[in-house]
Amino acid sequence: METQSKFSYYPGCSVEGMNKAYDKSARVVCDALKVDLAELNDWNCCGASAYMSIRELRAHLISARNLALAEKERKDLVVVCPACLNTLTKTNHYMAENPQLKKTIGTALKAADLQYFGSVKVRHLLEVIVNDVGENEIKARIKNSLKDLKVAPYYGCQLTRPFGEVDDPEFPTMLDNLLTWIGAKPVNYPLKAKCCGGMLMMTKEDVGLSLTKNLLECAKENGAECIATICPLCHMNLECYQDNVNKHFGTDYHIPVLYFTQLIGLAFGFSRKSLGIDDELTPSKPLLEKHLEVIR
Amino acid sequence: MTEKIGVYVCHCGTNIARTVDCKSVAEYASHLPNVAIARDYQYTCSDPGQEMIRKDIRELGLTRVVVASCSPLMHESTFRRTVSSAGVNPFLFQMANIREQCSWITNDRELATERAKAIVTGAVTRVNYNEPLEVKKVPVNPDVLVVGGGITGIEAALQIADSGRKVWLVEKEPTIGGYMARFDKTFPTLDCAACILTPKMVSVGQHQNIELLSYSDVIGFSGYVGNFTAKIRRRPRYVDEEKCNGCGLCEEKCPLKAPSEFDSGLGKRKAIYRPFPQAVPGTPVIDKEHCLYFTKGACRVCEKFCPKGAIDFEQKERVMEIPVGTAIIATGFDLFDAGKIKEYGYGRLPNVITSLEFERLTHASGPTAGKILMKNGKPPETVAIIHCVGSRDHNYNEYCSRVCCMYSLKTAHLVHEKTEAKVYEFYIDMRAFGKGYEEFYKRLLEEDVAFVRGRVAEITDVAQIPSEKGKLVVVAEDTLLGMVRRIPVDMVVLSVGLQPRNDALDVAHTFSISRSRDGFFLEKHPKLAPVSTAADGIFVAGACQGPKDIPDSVAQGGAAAANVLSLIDRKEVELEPSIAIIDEDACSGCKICPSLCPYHAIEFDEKKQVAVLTAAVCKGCGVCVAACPSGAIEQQNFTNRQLLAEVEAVSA
Amino acid sequence: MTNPKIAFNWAASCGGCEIAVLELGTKLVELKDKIDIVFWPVALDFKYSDLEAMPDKNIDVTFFNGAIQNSENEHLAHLFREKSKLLVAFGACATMGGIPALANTKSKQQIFNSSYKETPSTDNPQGIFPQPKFIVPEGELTIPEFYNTVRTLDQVVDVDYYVPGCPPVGPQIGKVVETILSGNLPPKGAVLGASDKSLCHECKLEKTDRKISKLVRTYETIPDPKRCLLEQGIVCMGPATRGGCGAICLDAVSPCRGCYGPLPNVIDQGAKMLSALASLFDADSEEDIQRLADGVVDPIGTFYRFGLARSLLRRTKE
Amino acid sequence: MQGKFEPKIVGFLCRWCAYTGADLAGTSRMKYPPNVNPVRVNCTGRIDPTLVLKALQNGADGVLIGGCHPGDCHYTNGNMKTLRRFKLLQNMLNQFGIEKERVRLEWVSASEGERYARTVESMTEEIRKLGPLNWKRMVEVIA
Repeated sequence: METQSKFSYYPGCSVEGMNKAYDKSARVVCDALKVDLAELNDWNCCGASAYMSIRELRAHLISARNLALAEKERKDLVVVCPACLNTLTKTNHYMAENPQLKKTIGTALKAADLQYFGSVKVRHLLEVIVNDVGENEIKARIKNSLKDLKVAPYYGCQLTRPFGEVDDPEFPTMLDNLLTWIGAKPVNYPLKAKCCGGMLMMTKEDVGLSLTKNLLECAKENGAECIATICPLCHMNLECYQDNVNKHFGTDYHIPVLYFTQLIGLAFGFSRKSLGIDDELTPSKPLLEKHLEVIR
Repeated sequence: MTEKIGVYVCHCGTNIARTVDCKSVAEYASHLPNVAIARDYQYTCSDPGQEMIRKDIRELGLTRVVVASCSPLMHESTFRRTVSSAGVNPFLFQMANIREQCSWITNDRELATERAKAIVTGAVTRVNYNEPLEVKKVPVNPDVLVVGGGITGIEAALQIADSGRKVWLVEKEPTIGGYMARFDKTFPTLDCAACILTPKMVSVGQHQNIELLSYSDVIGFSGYVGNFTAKIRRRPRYVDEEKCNGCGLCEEKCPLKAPSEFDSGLGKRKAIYRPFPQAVPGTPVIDKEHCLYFTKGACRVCEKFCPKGAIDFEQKERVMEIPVGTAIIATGFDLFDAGKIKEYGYGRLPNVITSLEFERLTHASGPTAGKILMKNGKPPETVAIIHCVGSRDHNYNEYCSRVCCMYSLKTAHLVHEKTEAKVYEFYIDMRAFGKGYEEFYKRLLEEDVAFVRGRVAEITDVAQIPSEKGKLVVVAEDTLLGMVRRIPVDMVVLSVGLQPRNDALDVAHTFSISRSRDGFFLEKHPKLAPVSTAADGIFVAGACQGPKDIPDSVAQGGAAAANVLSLIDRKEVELEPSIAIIDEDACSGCKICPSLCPYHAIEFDEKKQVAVLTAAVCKGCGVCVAACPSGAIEQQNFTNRQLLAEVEAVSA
Repeated sequence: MTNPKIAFNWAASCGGCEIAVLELGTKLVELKDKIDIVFWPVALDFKYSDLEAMPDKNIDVTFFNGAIQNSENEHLAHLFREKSKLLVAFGACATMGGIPALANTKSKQQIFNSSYKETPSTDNPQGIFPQPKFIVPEGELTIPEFYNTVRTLDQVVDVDYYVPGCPPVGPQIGKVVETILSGNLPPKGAVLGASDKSLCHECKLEKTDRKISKLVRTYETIPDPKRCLLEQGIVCMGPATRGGCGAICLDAVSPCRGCYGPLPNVIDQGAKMLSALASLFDADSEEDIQRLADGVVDPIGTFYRFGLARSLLRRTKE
Repeated sequence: MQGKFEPKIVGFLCRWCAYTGADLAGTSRMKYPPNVNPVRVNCTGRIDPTLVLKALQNGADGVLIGGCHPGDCHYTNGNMKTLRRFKLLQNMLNQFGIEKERVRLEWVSASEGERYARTVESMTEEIRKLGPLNWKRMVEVIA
């Protein structure tokens, strides 16, 4: 089949380091779905949500450079990290609505022989897979239906906020649908768009932990066997900090946390290794083996 | 030209004089061609002011008059009367607005005076070309159309009918009564809605002067003040209103149950039904969507049992045309769709209900026979009532829905009265503006309802502490304590706001009236003409003009009735004088104008090969005048010469 | 008794109006005994000096065709006004500026540039433009000064009657001449040789559905010879143009260009046609309306093809 | 007016919406440049393009046409006919070299005094920047 859609892929710094698995699985799945993700040539830091609030203009410049690069390639920009999505989209919006800013950034970009007219759309991979690829294409590729795998669909706070363009800001359903397409069972997960603790883990750990705990608890109570994430930071908080949560609250959570791309990959029959599974701190192996057996 | 023009520059106290040098404007005007006298005066609209004009007309033989003062919308008619009482045709008077659009908009005296001079020049130049006009009069058809059978429409219809006039009352639903019929108690007096409403409904049903057309809607409305024609579609009930005696046997025997709209889907009704026992008319209606005969082709049980043979499956939709002289629009409101606010969980969390659903719960003849119960059939131990749902909110409706504060208090009171439950009210501001309202608020404070000042952020069923398990947690910032509170409750009542009906735009088009920015129908003047509209002979009343409680709606119903009656008793109305006139000799028969007239006032006379205009139908928009490439159409009082003269004067 | 003295003159125009006089045909022969022609550039040889030599009001009627685009045109306008009892603006150019007045969409400089520099056929390396005065050994040469703005005859001198048309059609010319010779003259300023109703009045095409859903230019379509061209999306100036020509263009299923000028009650022919045309647009959304409006590719050339000098705005802004 | 150029704007206002809106602006004492000479008509549908051209030719620096919002026309759709004429007129004026800022069509409802005030404000400023139109003088330069 012909390549469906061509995009510039913006991995972002977070998947370069400890979230390699996200990047890995994303590429594998997109390749299978004929979504052409050509890594954006010479991309740089998105400007990062934190920097925005300290040196706004510079943050915009940094992020605008990526947009300019993408525009040069005449493709829309696909990101996997909602924070990048947020920052890049913000710059996009601000430049469109504030001619003065656009001018300033324009002159800055010129210094690097770049220019940005504002034609690039910044999109999250989840939304691309759900809206552009769609149900049929995905179902057509299922090899192992994840039958009965009860998953808590976790969106985090940044995919739909503040713009709410792709899904309902308070109660998104996109990931829920995707999960049903690959045969999993999304459980009722009222906290699906609530805060995971974010950076607080570094600054005010106890608060961060309590927020993460809420998420884990809610998932467990609704019978989830694992949590599906779309955000590297959420992933880290939920996954790596489970032990700290248990220590801190005397709880005993062992809920595997998987990227939605990994779940799709499994359903498509890719090996755990190729999807970067089994590197996680809260092992998903037992659960998955149980399931994949069920399927065999 | 031998015209003698009198110019009067009004100070309007200091309203104009503060920023406009009226003396110099008058002095300037006195040098304009054909101006015989130019004076400035304190209050030209005062009796002595008007007398001054009459005196000048008599003594100086003025032939035309210009008054430079406020907006013509304010005093044009006043001064037209003044001059005509002194024998000058009212249309030889011209008004120059140097207040609303001149003196009030700037503090720059120099500029304002300049502008005033220009505006006056415009009026003076124009008045030279004004032509005397006779205002035509046509009789007013005394029959009245009332659209909407809620409390407002009922009030209006009864008032008019009692005065001996005929009323056509059109209601969309199978019964009149509107929202009020679905309420339990009414604030602040807590008398039961049914007890005060049903008698009125009955008298509507029985009134000899009221022709009640339920289950019908107005699909067309044409003509002009005093002489409208309403086109009304009567949807088939499949029950003959003449024959039916309302015994209710058909309802009893009907095998099929469907969710009851009247009970907001909380209860059930049959496929042939009356929305509620006291419905007016008492004739049931067959719901085609559910009726077994219509869906499966078999059953007709109702037909078998009906002692009067009133069931008629063959009934067809009918369209009737009714001539009326005036119309009152009282189409009411829609409730805000609480499902839009996802974080409140309406539709997802079973015990989050709307205030209207609560009304049905607490209503003696409602689905729970008046018991306030949760979905699991148990009475709640704690209830939260949330104000301003969809109102005063940038994302939904920015306006205040006016009634929610008070009905929320009533809700609180009823919960308090009927259950042991602890009640929390989450409000932004408490608005108790009406008679007896503040007192009612006090009373509730004493009934130890817990008032939390703050807009609710979310309602969740996710517990964070054991005590929240199995509860609905209401999260809100208590702006008085300055802290975020999580209050676990069993039931949440959303006090949803009021908004324009979903068909408001169509109604506006049908009656060619305008809407204000929030989508409610626009009144002629917010203070001085609250129930009139820009369209003569068409009035609005009740919540279709903006959120209103029952007292205000009833008051407006009465006000609209009074307006209509005074129109009827005038017996005849004056026709728009500034209509188009076609000069048949100049018309080349290019057939461009007939297709443009929004009122089909222009027809093409194939024999004479010219366009002909029906004066009474023309409303004077002037579209044809501007379009006529032969310059064969003129608009009275807005002739090309008049407008050109004015434009030349003000642009020079 | 002496025959009335008649003069024709030819200013800024193609001269077609004078040729049109020949359309009188045999009538011309009859006329020749009834009138003395004292000036007629296209047919007979006269010199301006003959004219200047005449006593004032010596000519009974002058049929002046052409607009005023240079000092010579203006000089002659004044000269003929002095020498004639009646001065008739003859044809579209004299009455409304005509085709020459389309020059008012350009400045004198732009026109010179294109005629003496930019046109591919021009070889003018030093970029020399015509000079009103030029010294040669033999002395000073002069040519008329070219004006920046074209004017109608009555914008320069007082005019008694107007005969519209590009050119006025033969039969009408005959009528005009007769009326004037008959001696019982219409009120000053009257338009002669034209109807007081629009072309639609004499056009035979059927008017059925007065709507315009798209506009086409004549070369883009083969119109139905029975139906009103407007309804077929072809801009026809007929509705805003005086009849009298017999709708000859429409007989050839070619749209009216408006050469007979505005109707009696109309100040600005183009504005009226614009208003009528746009009113018929069958569109209510901003975009659709814009699309239709853009269908009139050259508004000035469409609505003022013959009348720009007589229009309210008269010319474009530089 | 210390030599400062004060644009002269002719405002054709429909009686039901724009004119009433303009009155409201005054009644609510909103301040805006007094540069508009209002000419009241029943409906913008009455505005013959001839009037607009006349104003511009005769010395106005700009023309404002104020009507009801689409769908709100007191005469059902007079404003739509205005919009149709306006678009075509704009195209033509553009060809005449008259900047589009000088001739504007604005929807102003009876309740939008603020909108009217702001419209006049911005229009006045834009035209102030463009400078006087002075059409008559421009035309009279013959040679």
